Amino acid sequence: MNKYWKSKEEKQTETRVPGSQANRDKEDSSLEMLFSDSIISSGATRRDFLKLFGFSIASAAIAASCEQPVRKAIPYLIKPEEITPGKANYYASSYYDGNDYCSVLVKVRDGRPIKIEGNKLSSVTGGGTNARVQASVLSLYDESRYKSPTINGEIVSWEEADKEIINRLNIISDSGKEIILLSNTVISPSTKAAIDLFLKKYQTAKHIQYDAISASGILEANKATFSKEVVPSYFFDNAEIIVSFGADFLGTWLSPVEFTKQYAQTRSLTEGQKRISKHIQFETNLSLTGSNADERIPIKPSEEKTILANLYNNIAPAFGAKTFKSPECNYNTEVITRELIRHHAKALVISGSNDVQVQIIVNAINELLGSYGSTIDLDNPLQHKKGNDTDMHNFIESLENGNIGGVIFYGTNPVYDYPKSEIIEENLKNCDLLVSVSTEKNETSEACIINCPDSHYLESWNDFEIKPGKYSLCQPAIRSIFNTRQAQDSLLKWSGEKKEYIDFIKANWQKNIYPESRASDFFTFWNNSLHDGIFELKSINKSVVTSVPVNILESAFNFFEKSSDNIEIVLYEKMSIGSGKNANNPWLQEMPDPVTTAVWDNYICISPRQAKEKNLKTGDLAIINNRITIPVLIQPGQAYGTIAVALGYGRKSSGKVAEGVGQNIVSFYQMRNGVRFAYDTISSLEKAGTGYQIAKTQLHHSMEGRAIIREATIEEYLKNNNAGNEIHKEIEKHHRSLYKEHEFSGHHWGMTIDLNKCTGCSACVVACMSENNIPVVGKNEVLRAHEMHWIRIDRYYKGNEENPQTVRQPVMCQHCDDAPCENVCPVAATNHSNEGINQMAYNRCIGTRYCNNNCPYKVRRFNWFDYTKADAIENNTVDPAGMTLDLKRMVLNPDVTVRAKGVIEKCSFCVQRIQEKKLTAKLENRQLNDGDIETACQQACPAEAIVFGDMNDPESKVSKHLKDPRNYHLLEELHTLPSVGYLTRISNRKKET
Amino acid sequence: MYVSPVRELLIKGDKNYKKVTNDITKPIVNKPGKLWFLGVSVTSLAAIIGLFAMFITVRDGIGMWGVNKTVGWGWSITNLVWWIGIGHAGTFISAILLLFRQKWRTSINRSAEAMTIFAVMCAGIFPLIHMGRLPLGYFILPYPSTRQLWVNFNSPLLWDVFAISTYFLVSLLFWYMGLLPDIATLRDNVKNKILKPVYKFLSFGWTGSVRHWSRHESMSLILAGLAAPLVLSVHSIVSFDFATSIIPGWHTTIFPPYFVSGAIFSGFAMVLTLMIVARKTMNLTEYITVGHIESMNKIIITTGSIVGIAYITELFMAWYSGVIYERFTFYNRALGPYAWAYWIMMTCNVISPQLLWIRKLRRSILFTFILSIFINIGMWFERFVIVVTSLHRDYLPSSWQMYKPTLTEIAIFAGSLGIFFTLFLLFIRFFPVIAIAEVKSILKSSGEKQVNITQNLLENE
Amino acid sequence: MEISFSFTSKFKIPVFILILTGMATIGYSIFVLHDHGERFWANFLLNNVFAIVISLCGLVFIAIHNLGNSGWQVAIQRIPEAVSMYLPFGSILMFIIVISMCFDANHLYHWVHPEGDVILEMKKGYLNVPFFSIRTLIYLAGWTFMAIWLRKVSLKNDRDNDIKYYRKSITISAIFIVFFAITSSMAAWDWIMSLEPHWFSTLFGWYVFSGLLVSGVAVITLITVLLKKTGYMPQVSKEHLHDLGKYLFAFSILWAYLWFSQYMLIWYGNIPEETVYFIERLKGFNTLFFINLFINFGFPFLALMTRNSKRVPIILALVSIVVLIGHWLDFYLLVMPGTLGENAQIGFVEIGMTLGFMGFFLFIVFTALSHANLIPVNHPYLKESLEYHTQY
Amino acid sequence: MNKNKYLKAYYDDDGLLIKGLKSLKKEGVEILDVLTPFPVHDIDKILGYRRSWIARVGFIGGAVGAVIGFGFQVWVFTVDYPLNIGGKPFLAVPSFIPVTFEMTVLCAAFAMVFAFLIRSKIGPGAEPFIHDERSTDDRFLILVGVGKNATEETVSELKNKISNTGAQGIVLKDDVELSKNY
Repeated sequence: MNKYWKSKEEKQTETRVPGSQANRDKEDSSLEMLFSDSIISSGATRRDFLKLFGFSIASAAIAASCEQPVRKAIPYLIKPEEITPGKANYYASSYYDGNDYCSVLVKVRDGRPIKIEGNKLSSVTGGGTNARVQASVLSLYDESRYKSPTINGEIVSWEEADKEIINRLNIISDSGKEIILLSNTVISPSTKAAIDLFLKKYQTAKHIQYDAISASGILEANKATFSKEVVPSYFFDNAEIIVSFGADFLGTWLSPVEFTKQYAQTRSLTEGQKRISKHIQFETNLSLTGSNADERIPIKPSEEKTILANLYNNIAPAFGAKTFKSPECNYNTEVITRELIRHHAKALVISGSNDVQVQIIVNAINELLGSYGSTIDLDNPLQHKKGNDTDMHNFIESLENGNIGGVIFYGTNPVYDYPKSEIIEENLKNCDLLVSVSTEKNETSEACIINCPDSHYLESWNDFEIKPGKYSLCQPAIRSIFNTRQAQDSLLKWSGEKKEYIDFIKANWQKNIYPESRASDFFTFWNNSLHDGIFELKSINKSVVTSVPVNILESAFNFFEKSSDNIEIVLYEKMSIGSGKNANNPWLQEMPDPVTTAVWDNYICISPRQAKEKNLKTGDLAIINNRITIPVLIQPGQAYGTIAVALGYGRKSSGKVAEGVGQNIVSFYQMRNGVRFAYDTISSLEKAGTGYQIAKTQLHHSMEGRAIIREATIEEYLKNNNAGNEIHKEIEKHHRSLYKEHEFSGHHWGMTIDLNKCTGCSACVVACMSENNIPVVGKNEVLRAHEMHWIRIDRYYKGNEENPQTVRQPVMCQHCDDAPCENVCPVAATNHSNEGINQMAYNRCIGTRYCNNNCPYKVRRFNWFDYTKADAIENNTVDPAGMTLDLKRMVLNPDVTVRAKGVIEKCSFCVQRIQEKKLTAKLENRQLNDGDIETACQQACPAEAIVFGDMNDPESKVSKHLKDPRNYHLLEELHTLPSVGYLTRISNRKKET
Repeated sequence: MYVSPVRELLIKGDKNYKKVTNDITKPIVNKPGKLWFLGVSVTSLAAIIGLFAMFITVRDGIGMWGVNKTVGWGWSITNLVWWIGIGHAGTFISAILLLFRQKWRTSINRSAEAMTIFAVMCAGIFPLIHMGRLPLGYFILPYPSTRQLWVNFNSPLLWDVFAISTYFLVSLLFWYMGLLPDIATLRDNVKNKILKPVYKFLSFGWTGSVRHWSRHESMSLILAGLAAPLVLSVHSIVSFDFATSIIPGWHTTIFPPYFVSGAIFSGFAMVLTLMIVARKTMNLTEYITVGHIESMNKIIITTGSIVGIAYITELFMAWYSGVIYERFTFYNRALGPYAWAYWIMMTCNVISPQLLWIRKLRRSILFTFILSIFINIGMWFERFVIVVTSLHRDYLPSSWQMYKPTLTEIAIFAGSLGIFFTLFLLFIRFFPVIAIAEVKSILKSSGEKQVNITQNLLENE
Repeated sequence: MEISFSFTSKFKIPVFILILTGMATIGYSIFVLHDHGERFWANFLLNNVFAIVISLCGLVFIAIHNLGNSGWQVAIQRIPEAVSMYLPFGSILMFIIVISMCFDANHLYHWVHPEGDVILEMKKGYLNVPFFSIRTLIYLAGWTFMAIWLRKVSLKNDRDNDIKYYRKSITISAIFIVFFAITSSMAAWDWIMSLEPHWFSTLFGWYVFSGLLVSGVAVITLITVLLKKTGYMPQVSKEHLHDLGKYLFAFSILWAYLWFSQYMLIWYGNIPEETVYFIERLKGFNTLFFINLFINFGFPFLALMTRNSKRVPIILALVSIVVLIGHWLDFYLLVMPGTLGENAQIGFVEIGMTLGFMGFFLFIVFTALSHANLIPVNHPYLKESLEYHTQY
Repeated sequence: MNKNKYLKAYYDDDGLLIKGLKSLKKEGVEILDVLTPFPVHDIDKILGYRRSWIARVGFIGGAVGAVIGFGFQVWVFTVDYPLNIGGKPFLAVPSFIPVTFEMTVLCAAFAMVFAFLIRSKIGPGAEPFIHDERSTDDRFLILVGVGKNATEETVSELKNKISNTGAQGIVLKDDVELSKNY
């Protein structure tokens, strides 16, 4: 029964010698004691949990036992080679949820996946992650997941479910009605093969790919212009000028982890670069990308095409191309034109629009500039986002026409996230077979007759090909916690295939992929690929494309929306919640939006001017089109004449966390010929109430003229490499102390954060929550400024509030060597380690909060309530997100103490990681190398903005960064001697006058 | 000793020693009135509500309060400092005025000391319950623990532990030692069968022997000498809680003397509030005369002006320092979201006491009573302003927050008032409000009818 | 009860010797030393402000006792009155500094030239020569006026026995104390703290004030003992000395308390903009720094702890002298690091000029003493004072 | 009359008491004790009591407190468990002053109070010998020793002397209980 999933599938090493009968009984009874109802009902503590692991009992047993009593538990006599209790194993895997792809390492501790890290071997994501990927491990332990197959809500066995499904499939197939397999874009070759088997088996079956966030416009445009229906790869790192029209490529657009990595390279100045890219963003709502742009122009979404058309017309003559008639636009594109032409092949113009005509113009511009083959690659396209809106539209039509006999929803949730959800829901009732194959509970699965719950990706085998030749594998890190089966196995079963999916993948790889490798034998090839998590072939050379056919281009110019005074609504994705698929993840809900800093909500973003005109203020409620009432948040930078509302909220059936949070806004998608446009004109926006509270973690948005985030333009920087940071030298000169500084003879840990690389994506915030067992406190507590994050992204606005400049700064404990907090703790619970770490002894803390008051950075966090159920007093837990359920507690990192009520906590520089690596180095009898230790935030950062290391080692990267003229310390004039340095932000804008 | 006829008499009316005893012990010997029972029921109800709110706080966590990530201390520490401040009048009167030979202190010192002790008790509640983990509060004591860890002697909060407990104990000693002769008087005057043995026990066997008196006097004097710097030290150390930090608005060197002055200011205001009521209800107007009230008002105006000058000094220095954070903090105090608190503080503490320059108002009991309540409020707001406005907007604007108290906090504050007044009501019921022996000792020199006798006696020598 | 002090040659000769020493040193420091008069100006400022402070304490002494309805001090009241008579002369000397500042003839205050210094530019609204001069004028004129007024009322009472003079002197005292409360701190900021114009401390004014109390009481005590020993003050008993001794003891503790408060808070915060003050003093002046602490706190604390030492004139006088030297050193530490900095030293010039100022000061005080009855005969509390004895 | 006896002389005014006491003392009468409802100054001088040494006890107490207070902190922070706290030196003297001061005052105060109670043989539950209930109210008592061998004559002579000083009443008492107290 016990299964150990390792990178190598060496089942023969899983030697288990059962103990004697007597022993077994003893063990059993101990276990039973641990898991007896009385203990569970009294809330097994983490200590009990660890005690359990003292028996070296496999996690799967425990996982299962949360739901049912253990029947057999067999102690190790000879433990499996790779498993050392108390030591984590890392398994390479891949994350793909139909929207985001990321190659990852899964940290498994005592049988439980507890943390996701980026896989540095991947050429696509390169070790970066984003918040959603970081948070995905928590979804594994989501108690609202389906726990077994059901028919009409009744629990059945897999055999029964399969029998029923196959039976009905055959009937429908025989009747000639269509069977639709509605999935997200499938990027797994083996899954595709499995689907093919399925389609082959059932003649009327059709596979439709549906992406909740669609890139249909790009697909169609590329098909029209270059006859390639693909989403190209982009190379921001090659771009010297980036002009983006509403594409939030650092946050949510296509492949943000990859793009952030590339983008950060163009912003790096630490390796002696003399140039950074120029980034111009036209957009409606202030996005993460827009807030990082050198120049940002707020526009109405309907203006986008006009501006692009003008831009094309300006550029075209320079390349001898034909111009077309277009309306005038309010924005003068000449400067951009000049810049684009100057950088030509090093330029990149992108648009997030789903309008094929817009994308055609974009393609034409890029083609003229010569970006194809340089910053855009059509030959190694991104494989996800292949869902074509028209297909989906046709599917709905067929559904309405009653042509469809059965639908299998594989990971899709159109009842929630498709604009015409009520039509779908209504017509689904006419189908004979409705199967949901979904990892999480959702609105569509609730509408289905049969539920065949999919395993979580951490419980599944899979393979992916995100770009041609860029393969990666997904392997289970834990046995299925519930009675779930991964979708591919289901498909294979229904197709009549006997093989298990893992064998199916292997066979597929052996046949199709192995031949391309140079490995000596398949076994080695497979093992290596599994170990690395990836197998990558060299990319096909990027080719230059032929020019866009004139007639196609002309047709793109044939329709322009008339500008009107009507307010336009934009539907945007939040960094955290996205399309809403992961909305039930408390970590994501609690992650402050990097732009608004709000949590646990969506709202109308409205420009200050517009709000004034409409007599609205933050916290008012407004009704849109007399249909939907949403709270208002005044958002500087929101284009005047527009409002923006985030998708992904208002979930109806998703589990406790997301239900009732925010409003579902998908009905505001504009449908044009079946294509979803994420904006529309609204007919009315009226105030409908007041007094709503939006929980924001930051209330004040101005730096008040303080040198908190230091900035300069690239011009200034090139003239003077401490531009914007002149004060640093001055302050250092005056650094004097009344007492001698303590010396750190061994290590002296330090960190630097490159503000030029940091985009504010908040992957670090979630990574830190995951690594350090940070409690989720819920909206009410955040409203009371009780949030617990150890690292936060400070965001300030400067300048014109209609279009402010945005600057960001991650702030965590600065580990000051002259720490004001340490001085004042009456019980010495916080003091300085001999390696320069400001450490907290939670056990010692009595919770006076004096340290927090005296911390000028306000990075200390107090456990206001018993958020973790670690308190000695019972029945006082405040846990709105169910984080103290036994199941969710599985995600806790056993290396980090769970803090009790009344205790101060804060960033520890991931001291557990430092200790671990020090120990490893010691065991390996070597010096600790620079870069061995990575803090959780650093590991998660796709931009590599965070560097951690030993300041006593002059060769370490952190030492070098600290010597960089751009380096400064936050509030350094206070002589707190922080161990965290910040590198000034250098923007590529013109110097302000 | 010769007393110039220019001086105002301290005890009015036709008095002799017996009458003094009777006047002062009357409330103890007689049955308490309805008013007293009404008072005790109201205050003890408040105390019970407060205790319940404290229980809730300890059980559920500090989250029951409005404090947050930015403003870590709210009403709790405001109340602590306020109560400690009030607790300064008693010892100031007994110790420093004793050293300065201000005879008028004899009529008010006993109750002021009692008030001190009760106020310090109330104050002591707050540092305890503001701890996140009260059950582990004993960590704050330097006892040899199994982890061999001591406390942090660098922490002002630890100094507080020593300062407040020392102050409480020494004040208690001082008060009780002074009370001994009066308890003996009660022992010999009370007829009640239950109370008499209690007083007998409490009187420590005091008989009034001259040897005892002699030692008692020199001990009291040195205790006063010790208590005087102790008074200064306690509020100085409380001020260190703030002044040692690096938060603008907290970190300023003037805090120690300014806090001491403010403490005496608020303490006298509370003494006045209590005494003006007590002298009327307990028929002690001849002992606590308008002259006494005027003397206290003079202390009020002195300390109030010192406090006012300190406010202005801070304000000016914030500007003069040229430090943007300092400047902002004071700008924010005066014009920010908590400006109302600042201006309440300014009005009550700086502006209103200036009216006392007018002799007529200084000697008006009604005005003094109203003013004393104003000052109590003003001094509470002073601490609120210091604690909250400094914290809520400090260095990084990203962390700026507002603070609003919750019902729990309000209940705890009300509870502390309840506890205080309950104890005080019990005190006036069971112990003499005025130091009997001390009043007797000045009766001849400063009493209305005895002046001539004293002169004769001395002149005959 | 008429006792009058005659400023005879017994007193005059030493006083003139002191004055001559001072003149000689001033001549030396101006004409022989080639330091653009820096040392002269620094010492001039130091000694004159110190003398003003002592003189001011005489006024404060009277005012506080008047307001406190105190009686015991009446027997010695003429001494603080005489001490306060230095104020007009000290004011004139102070204005020599102010006038020379107007002509940029001394370099005591760096803020006179704020150009290029961001922080000084920020403070320009306050720290500028005209405003500084006006403020100095207000302080000095106010103090001088009230000192003369108070003394006049007191002397009038000698001739005319009427309680109204006592009442009037209380009114003057009240006005003075209010004026003083504000101006004393400001004067300390202006004259001393602004020598290091970047540095600031809210406590500074009160710290200087506590030094004023100690050194003023020391001077009053010394003159009392001197006059008693020379037979001019038979009315002064041990009880009076005891009280003066208690003042000296208590004010020394008060000074130490304020010193500690200021030092500890800055030490604790360790913010460079504040610590720079003490770092400078611990760097070049570290011996003096600790001597200062001992001589002004440790010594008087230990010496005056017992009852007896406060009642023996010789011990009291000795302690007073030591404390006076101590507070001169304290002033030296306040003034010198900001003016002469590393060039500061206690040498011929310092001692000579100090002696000179001492002579000048004593000359004025003795002259003032000789112009009035040593006993304010009609003071309503005189009898209390004469019959004064304490139980403790 | 072999037992020790004493006389209780009553006065109702402290002026008379002092006058009487002075003349009795002048005449060499043995004065055992004086009871007064409030401290009457100069009695101790008239009776020739030395100044109390309680101040010295206080000083010693305070000195011990100071040494323990300061020494303990130094020992903890430099010898027993040095911790780097906020970069402050281990021997952070300014930080140690407040606790030292408080310890000084605390020890001095307690030392004095205990010394006072012990020396005066009073304390919680001490059994007082009450000569007259009004001696804590408005009566002043002089206890005059009569001596073992006093005859009735000497007693009445003594009584005369006392009543000449203005005493309001004189009572002769055996000193059985009194001897317990002195």
